Amino acid sequence: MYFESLAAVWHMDGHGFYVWLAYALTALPLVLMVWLPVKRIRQHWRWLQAEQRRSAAATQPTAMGSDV
Amino acid sequence: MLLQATQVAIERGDRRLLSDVDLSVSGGEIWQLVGANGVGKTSLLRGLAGVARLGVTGEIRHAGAFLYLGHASALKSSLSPVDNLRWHPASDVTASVSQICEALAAVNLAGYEYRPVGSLSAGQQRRVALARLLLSDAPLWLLDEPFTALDVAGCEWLEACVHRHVNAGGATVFTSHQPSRFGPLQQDLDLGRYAV
Amino acid sequence: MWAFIHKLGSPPWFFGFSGTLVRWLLPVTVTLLLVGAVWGLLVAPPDFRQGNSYRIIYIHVPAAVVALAGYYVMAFAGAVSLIWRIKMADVTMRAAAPVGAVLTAIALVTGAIWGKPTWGAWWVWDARITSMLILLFLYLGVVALFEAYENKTAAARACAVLSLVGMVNIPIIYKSVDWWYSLHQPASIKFTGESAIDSSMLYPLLLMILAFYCLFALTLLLNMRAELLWTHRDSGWLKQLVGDT
Amino acid sequence: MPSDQPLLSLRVVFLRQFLRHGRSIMTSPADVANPLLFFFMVITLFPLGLGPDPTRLAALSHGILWVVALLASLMVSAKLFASDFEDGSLEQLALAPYPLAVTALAEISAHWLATGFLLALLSPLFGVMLGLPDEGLLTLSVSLLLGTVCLTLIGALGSALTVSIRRGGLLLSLLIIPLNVPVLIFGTTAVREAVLGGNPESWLALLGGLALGSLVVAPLAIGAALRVSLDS
Repeated sequence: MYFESLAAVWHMDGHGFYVWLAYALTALPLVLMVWLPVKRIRQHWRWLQAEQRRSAAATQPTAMGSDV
Repeated sequence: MLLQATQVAIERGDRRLLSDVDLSVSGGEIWQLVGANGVGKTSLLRGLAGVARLGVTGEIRHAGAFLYLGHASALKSSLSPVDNLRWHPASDVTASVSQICEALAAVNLAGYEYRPVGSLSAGQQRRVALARLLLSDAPLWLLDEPFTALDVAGCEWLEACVHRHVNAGGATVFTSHQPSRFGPLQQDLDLGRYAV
Repeated sequence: MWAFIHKLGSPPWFFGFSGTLVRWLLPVTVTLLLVGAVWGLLVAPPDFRQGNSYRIIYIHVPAAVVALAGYYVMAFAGAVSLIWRIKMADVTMRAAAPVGAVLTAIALVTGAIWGKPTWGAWWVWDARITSMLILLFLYLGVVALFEAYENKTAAARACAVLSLVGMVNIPIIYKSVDWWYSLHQPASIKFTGESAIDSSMLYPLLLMILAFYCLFALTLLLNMRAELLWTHRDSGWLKQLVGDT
Repeated sequence: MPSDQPLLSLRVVFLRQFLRHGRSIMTSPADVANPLLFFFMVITLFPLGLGPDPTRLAALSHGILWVVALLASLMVSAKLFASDFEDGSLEQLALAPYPLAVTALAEISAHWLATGFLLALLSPLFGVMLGLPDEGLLTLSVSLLLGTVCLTLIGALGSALTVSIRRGGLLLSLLIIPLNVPVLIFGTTAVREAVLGGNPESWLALLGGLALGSLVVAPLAIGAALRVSLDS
């Protein structure tokens, strides 16, 4: 640990604003870069599951109908 | 056998237009590709000619030279008909000026040999493009909508021209929105059957 | 090796393989990023000339390095797609372009922020920043070209041609920008000088570069999986996979 | 592909395509004059915008001249393959038993003669108008002669990639401008060195190398790009 106190970490001899701004502006797109495709994958997956349930529901009544 | 296409499928992007198209064209035959708008007549013809290669699967074999005339006339509007017809890279046509003038006279364009193509009417431009049929010795013609923009006399001339070509052992594959141009002489390839 | 590449080209196999890989890569990437950031921000000593502002290089340099490498990954996928016509290569190329563009943008923004305390201006036409700007244009060109084509198979081929030409051009661009800069501005403080960097500063930098490579791989795989799920929504293997869960 | 026909030699094919395209350019002199007129007009804007001070204009002239030349080439390259694509000539070229790279290069050569070459020849005139010192005039002309070869080839690649896209104009500049950066740097540096009494030869040699390199690489890429445009 180079810094002595939390305030020193924040201040960084006057460069704190720039350093923290740079890290913040990097963290945001990095999180988005991972989160957005994960969200897309989840959406597609749910769509596929719903599609399968729909097709199952469409075939079931006819199967029952043939039984009766 | 001038053209042999087996199990040809046409895709556009992720969408499949046609699949399992089989077509074999021999000398003396006239084939019309028929089907509703957007079924893929032009796409198939372009695929058969080899203009488009991406998304065309299956086997397409040509036994000899062919002449493809597309929907667009492939004419430079600033050049005269003679200059336009003098060099046709796709079929190695290097006709002499007298041959070109003869062909232009046959399509009823005598007197227009040295005017810029851009100043001619749509029908006249079409006839300049069709004059390529007379200058080529390719046995197979692939024509995309050749009758568009032609008047009655022009249509009759083209029909006679195709008849002559076929009687001499050539073959023609064409698209048209009008059914049965050549009556009993022609065979139809209904693309609706292959549509996906 | 060849069998492995061949297997990568098959979507069902790739989907399973990438799923396992992602599950490993995600915690590894997050750990590397956090450790590297803490080390670079808090543990490493300040630079004797630039003070603490140099700590920005722990994100700027990795982003710049991986953004450049990402272009080569994209162009390589483009070459594979053109030569062997493997669909997965198209998917890779398409997924790599936006990731690379974002990394380039990060390198540009952090570079600009670093410039303010160092040169007193938000934007200075420094050699590295200028090259990054041009790289960003190259990436945006590929992304925009892909979006402009309606036929996505054709779009992938056009982008492959463009990215290959870009790949040939990139070394020339970087070299010419370097010469241009050194001709016009005698060396002032450079971002990363040729001077030997102390190991106490170097190790966190190497760690962060590794972390960004992992991040690139992770986001690439995630984007590819999302793309595959959609384009193969009618395939049997995917339906079975969904049905099993 | 027609296989039983005798193939013409590629040189003959190149020459015919070159003459055909050249003749069609010559029939519309406005197309040739437009980039020159554009160059002339934009050059006029700089003294109006920066003030008439000759020393300041002279100091900026090499950069201005080169940037405007780049913009002029950008403007004309958008149209390079547009008419071929629309009127169906490109389909026929693609069906021809000759590589598209050769026929496309023939058209590009004719295009370059009518635009880049003329611009390079006339550039000393514009240089004088902006107060470029006399030592730089010859270098300006030579650098543009070599540089426009690259600019035209890269522009042709952009045109080939975007010709099938509606509203491809802005996209074209996005594709082309980053690729043109080295050409601009080498060209302006050569002229600057000539004015400052350095050695412009090495920079001109670099430009020549770029021109040769793009003559080898670009036609292949352009051929592939034109095929993609036909396929889409």
